[in-house]
Amino acid sequence: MYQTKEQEILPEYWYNVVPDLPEQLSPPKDSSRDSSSIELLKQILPEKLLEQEFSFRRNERIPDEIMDLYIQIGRPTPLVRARNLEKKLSYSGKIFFKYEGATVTGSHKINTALPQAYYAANEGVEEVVTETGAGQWGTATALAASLNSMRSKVFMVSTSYKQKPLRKQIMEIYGANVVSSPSNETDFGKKILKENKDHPGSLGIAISEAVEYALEKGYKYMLGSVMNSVITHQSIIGLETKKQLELQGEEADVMIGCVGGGSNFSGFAFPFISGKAEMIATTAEEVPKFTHGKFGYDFIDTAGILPQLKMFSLGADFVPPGIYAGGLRYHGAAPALSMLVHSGRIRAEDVGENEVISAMRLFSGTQGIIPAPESGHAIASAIRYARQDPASKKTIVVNISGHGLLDLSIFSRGKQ
Amino acid sequence: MYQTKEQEILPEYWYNVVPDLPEQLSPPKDSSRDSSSIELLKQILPEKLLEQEFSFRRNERIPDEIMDLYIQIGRPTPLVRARNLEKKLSYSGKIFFKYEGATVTGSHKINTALPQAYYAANEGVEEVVTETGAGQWGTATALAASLNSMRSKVFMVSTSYKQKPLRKQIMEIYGANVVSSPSNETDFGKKILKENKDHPGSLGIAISEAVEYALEKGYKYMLGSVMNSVITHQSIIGLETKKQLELQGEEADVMIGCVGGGSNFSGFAFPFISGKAEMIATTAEEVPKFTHGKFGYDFIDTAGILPQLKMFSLGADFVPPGIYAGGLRYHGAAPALSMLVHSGRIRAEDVGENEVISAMRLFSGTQGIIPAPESGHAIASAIRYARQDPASKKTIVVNISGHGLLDLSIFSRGKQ
Amino acid sequence: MKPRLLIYFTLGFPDDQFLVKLIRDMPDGLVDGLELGLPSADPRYDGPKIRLTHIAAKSRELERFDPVLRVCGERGIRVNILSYYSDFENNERNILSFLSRHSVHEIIVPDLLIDYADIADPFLKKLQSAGISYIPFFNAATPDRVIEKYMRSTNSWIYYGLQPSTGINMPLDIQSVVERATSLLRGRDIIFGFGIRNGQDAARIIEAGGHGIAIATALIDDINRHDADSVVHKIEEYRRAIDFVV
Amino acid sequence: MKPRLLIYFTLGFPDDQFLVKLIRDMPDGLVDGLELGLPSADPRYDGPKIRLTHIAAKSRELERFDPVLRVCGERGIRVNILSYYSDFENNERNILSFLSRHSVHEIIVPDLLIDYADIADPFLKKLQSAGISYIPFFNAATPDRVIEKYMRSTNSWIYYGLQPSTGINMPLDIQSVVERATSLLRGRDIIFGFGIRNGQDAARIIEAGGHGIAIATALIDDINRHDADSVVHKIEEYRRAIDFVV
Ligand SMILES: Cc1ncc(COP(=O)(O)O)c(C=O)c1O
Ligand SMILES: Cc1ncc(COP(=O)(O)O)c(C=O)c1O
Repeated sequence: MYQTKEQEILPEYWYNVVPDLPEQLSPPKDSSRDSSSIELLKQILPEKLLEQEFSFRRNERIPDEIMDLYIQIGRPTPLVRARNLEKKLSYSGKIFFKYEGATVTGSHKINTALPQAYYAANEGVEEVVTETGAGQWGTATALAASLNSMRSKVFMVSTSYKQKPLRKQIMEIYGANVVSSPSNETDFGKKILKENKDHPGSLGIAISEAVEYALEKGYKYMLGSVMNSVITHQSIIGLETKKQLELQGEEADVMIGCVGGGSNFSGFAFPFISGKAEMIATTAEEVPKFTHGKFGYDFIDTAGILPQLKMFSLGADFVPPGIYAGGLRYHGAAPALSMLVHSGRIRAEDVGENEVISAMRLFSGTQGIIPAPESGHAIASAIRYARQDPASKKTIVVNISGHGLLDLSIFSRGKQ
Repeated sequence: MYQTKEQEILPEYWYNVVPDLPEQLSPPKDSSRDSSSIELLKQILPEKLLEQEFSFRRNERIPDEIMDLYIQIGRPTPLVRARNLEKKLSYSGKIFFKYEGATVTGSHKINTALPQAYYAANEGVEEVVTETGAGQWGTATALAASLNSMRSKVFMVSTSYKQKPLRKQIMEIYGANVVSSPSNETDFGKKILKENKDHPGSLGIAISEAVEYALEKGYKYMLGSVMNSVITHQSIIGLETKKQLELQGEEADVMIGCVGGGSNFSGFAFPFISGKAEMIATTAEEVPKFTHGKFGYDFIDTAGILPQLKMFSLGADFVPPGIYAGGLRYHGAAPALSMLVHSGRIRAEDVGENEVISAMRLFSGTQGIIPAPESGHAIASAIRYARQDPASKKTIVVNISGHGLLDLSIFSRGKQ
Repeated sequence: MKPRLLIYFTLGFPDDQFLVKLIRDMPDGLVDGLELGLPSADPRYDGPKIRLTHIAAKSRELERFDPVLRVCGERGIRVNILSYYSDFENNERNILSFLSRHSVHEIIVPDLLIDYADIADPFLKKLQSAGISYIPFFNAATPDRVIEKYMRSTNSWIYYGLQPSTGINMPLDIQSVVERATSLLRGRDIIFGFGIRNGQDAARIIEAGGHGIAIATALIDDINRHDADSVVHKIEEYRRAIDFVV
Repeated sequence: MKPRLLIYFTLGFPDDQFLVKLIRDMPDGLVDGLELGLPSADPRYDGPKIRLTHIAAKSRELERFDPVLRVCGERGIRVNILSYYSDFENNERNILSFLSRHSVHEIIVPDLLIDYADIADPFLKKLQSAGISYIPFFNAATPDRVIEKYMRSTNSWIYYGLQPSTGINMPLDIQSVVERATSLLRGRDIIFGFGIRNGQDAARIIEAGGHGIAIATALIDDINRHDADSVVHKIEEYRRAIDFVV
């Protein structure tokens, strides 16, 4: 990263998969009969973002200012041949990992936080608002706001707020105002607290609060996944990976990533969609949206303020078990990704906590990196794949969406 | 980092400054009259390391196996132009930072841990032993041992052991056996515990215990700083930096780093020593070895098992205040660095806690990186330098020895 | 070629008499064609304003709309019919006979390629054998391979939606959308619709290479008020805007 | 040229009679020279064995050593004197007259360039005006610019230490150390000392281009036991080892 040769690896354009999908994406759907929740997006999202969201240009030029910021935050991120892991697994093929944990905020989330904040700042907005579950999105938002000289407000799911003081602290270092959700700062939050003052919160609730707050105050809302423009921004992961493989004379046979809202997986895999690589989208066994969810229209947020999207979903009111990988708890998955899983182009796989933790241990002990528990799911799938046929010569490329230095407690769960 | 172009940046040789010093380095000195504590090194250090320590070849070839490991752990590390910080400071020159926090263990310590562990493993050693204060060295040792299929044992200064459970956890993930020092596993530790069962420990004590333990069991000891061979290994920082600046057509006017034992600063700055760049070695106001220490022979460890070195020292029995930057609490500084400070080639500067914390906040808010508190000292010096003459066109290059994600508590200290 | 101007009305809204009168009194040559929507129970890709017209239209008995179609015929105005496939499915025979009764040979089915892609091929065959031309409805979200496929199975002009749904106004770079559409659909006439807000937008579409525009939501309020003069006045404005370009 | 063999003794150890006898009875041509150390209060760069000889030698009255120097003169054995600067400093006049009394023209001062670099220049001037040649003592830690400087201020042969202090045996790549020294000190004779353990080491030094070796610690135990035969026997072994190379 940050090398002189960064220009060789950084793409000039983001890639939007929509023109290359097998079928047409269903548009977002209004939730009510006589008002447009789609038009409501105009109030809470930066104009430029919406323009990107709905024009579906295959190649979306990355503005110079954002390119500079990308370099500042650590792009291009490394693509590493996991030689030690290969050896440990006696795998005859190659395993590469793309390491998004190398960004300064520690995950891929900054890839979209930067353009979103930049567009908002360009429109003269003074404050951006968002929600966070695991904390990664809130962290990215906070830094992106700070880099664009705006304030930021983060509604943090109550359980995380309690369990992850370090996350809160980082956001505050970046200047964010962090509140526990459900909160008393929105009507929706108040309503929920009234019913249960110890409500543990959920991502759906936090999104609803953030949207309400942004609407109320005339601020802009930042969305961390699911939307197509977010996935377009994240394509920088896959575009870099493509170039990095190319420069090494390599080709991906299998691409693996984890899925929360679908942004890191899609950003990583979509630039390869027209090729032949096998693709595996890994979800948490506890949030099996692809294997047990329904493919159809469902709400983005619990309160139903935002439009519905056609996607795999476990239901907008799905209350996930308190799993360690907060970023994978979201009920749905981005429409384009959902379509490609539905069509069979991408294979879905669930992995459980024990398998994930031992995969993470194996990875840390051989490659040194402490992966985010979310990314641990992708690693588990990769290890599963390599073990199924150690004699295979296939090149596996796995996306490690973030580091887990602030989520170390998970390892204690996996102790025998 | 890890790019195809890594070969362009990674040096083939480490650089040993000794042949280029203005005067001859004083050799280590035996502590007792009729036994050789220098020869004792042969029992606890790998032969190859000692050979490097005392042959002082200007260029020391990096073995291929270590080069591969260097790439695996994230070398070359990025050299980043801190454009956002420059803007914030209205500084007319350029500020670059070399970011050692980008290694998988989060600091420069892995640069020497890898060769030390590799040499030990080549001699058939099954376990390596060391001490750790801040935790960074223990972390690097633990991973280096794991990557070379050895066990590791870490004596962790008692206060850190209590205050930094995350550090302990990471070392354990890498397979280390971590004990609080003073411990009951060595005679020296027992003796100290007998006098004060709540002794907070110190780096000098922990070194003594680790050395005693290694001697007792016939294991090898890993030394994290101070020794010349360690500084030679760390030269990879400066050699990369040199190449990275060159590739960008830049030249360093000022080089700044923080000093604990002196390894990160020396590794960073020494490859530039024959040039004209101004050099600033920053120490903690609370451990002002250069400004208030004595330049002369003193012990490496508190128990006096190891030889004496001619260096700036506050005394081997110096008990530092419980400052936040554990890595800067060591009483001495590497002989070659001490000589160059003594000769005036390198300027020493002390900075205090408040200045460091506000420098870290400024840096995090503009560049996104949470630096290690140790590195925060270098950043404070750099900011001080830039503020003294904002119209200057000088290129400041500062070494950020590690990230501070596991030391976030320090920010609470700086809260108004 | 002269830029074309298409106007959309939902049949049955605000009532049949008003539509008949409006069309009968329309100045000669003002519009190049009418797009008449069959009221739908689930107009999923329409914005709130047009959604309202579907609700207001209530009845879906097609005979009721004969007078409107007849006046179009009398005045020689070219007509195409818009029907959601979800409605067509259950009413196939009636719709086909309605079309043939009024010699309408063109149909737009906005949800076909999105929600019914898997049965689109037999459906198109059926239209073909009924002598009806399928007007592809594409928008910025239509994948290249879908466009290529349906370009091959029809030689109609194209209806191109600028927005994800009618009537809403998302920020839009008209120039780039139109240029992309015309380059993908080279050789076909493309009429752009969905969310054209004013004469300026309209002109920009033609300038960028579009062959025509379709106006709908912009007229709904006036129609709802039964204000025929105002409707005609607005249509004239669009006419002037696009004619001026050439 | 024949490789040279230098032997080091600390004056006064184990006692003057033994040294006199040892030197007197030494076979002709066995050694090319002797390096005689003045007992030091702080032999800081010596290992434990030689440190012991300094302690044992106790007295620092130079007259006591006249008989040893005399027998060297009688046998025509070339001699140089080793003195720590820390001792020289306080005893300058006596040492200089001791040297002149025995026509010794060469001196080695191991700590000069390390701990007294700043006063080295006037000291060298003083030696020069006393007609004494300064033998630079370098080792692997001596910086290039120090070597260059003292190469310019003397044309003596060079004493090169292989180890950080005498007598200790650190792991060492003899070949690379000797090659580096000979290439840096091109044109000068270099005698290597400090930690030569056996004939094999000695031979390797000569093979790598060294001009001679100096032996000290290897003999101390035998000297301490007053075992002259054994000392001579060991010296002969080194002689054979280095002569065999050529
Ligand atoms: C590290 C990490 N990985 C993955 C995810 C899942 O999100 P997405 O599927 O949108 O990439 C998150 C979300 O918080 C995350 O923080
Ligand atoms: C991050 C970091 N920086 C700096 C230091 C100081 O050590 P040194 O001066 O040897 O680089 C340490 C020591 O633990 C450290 O962990």
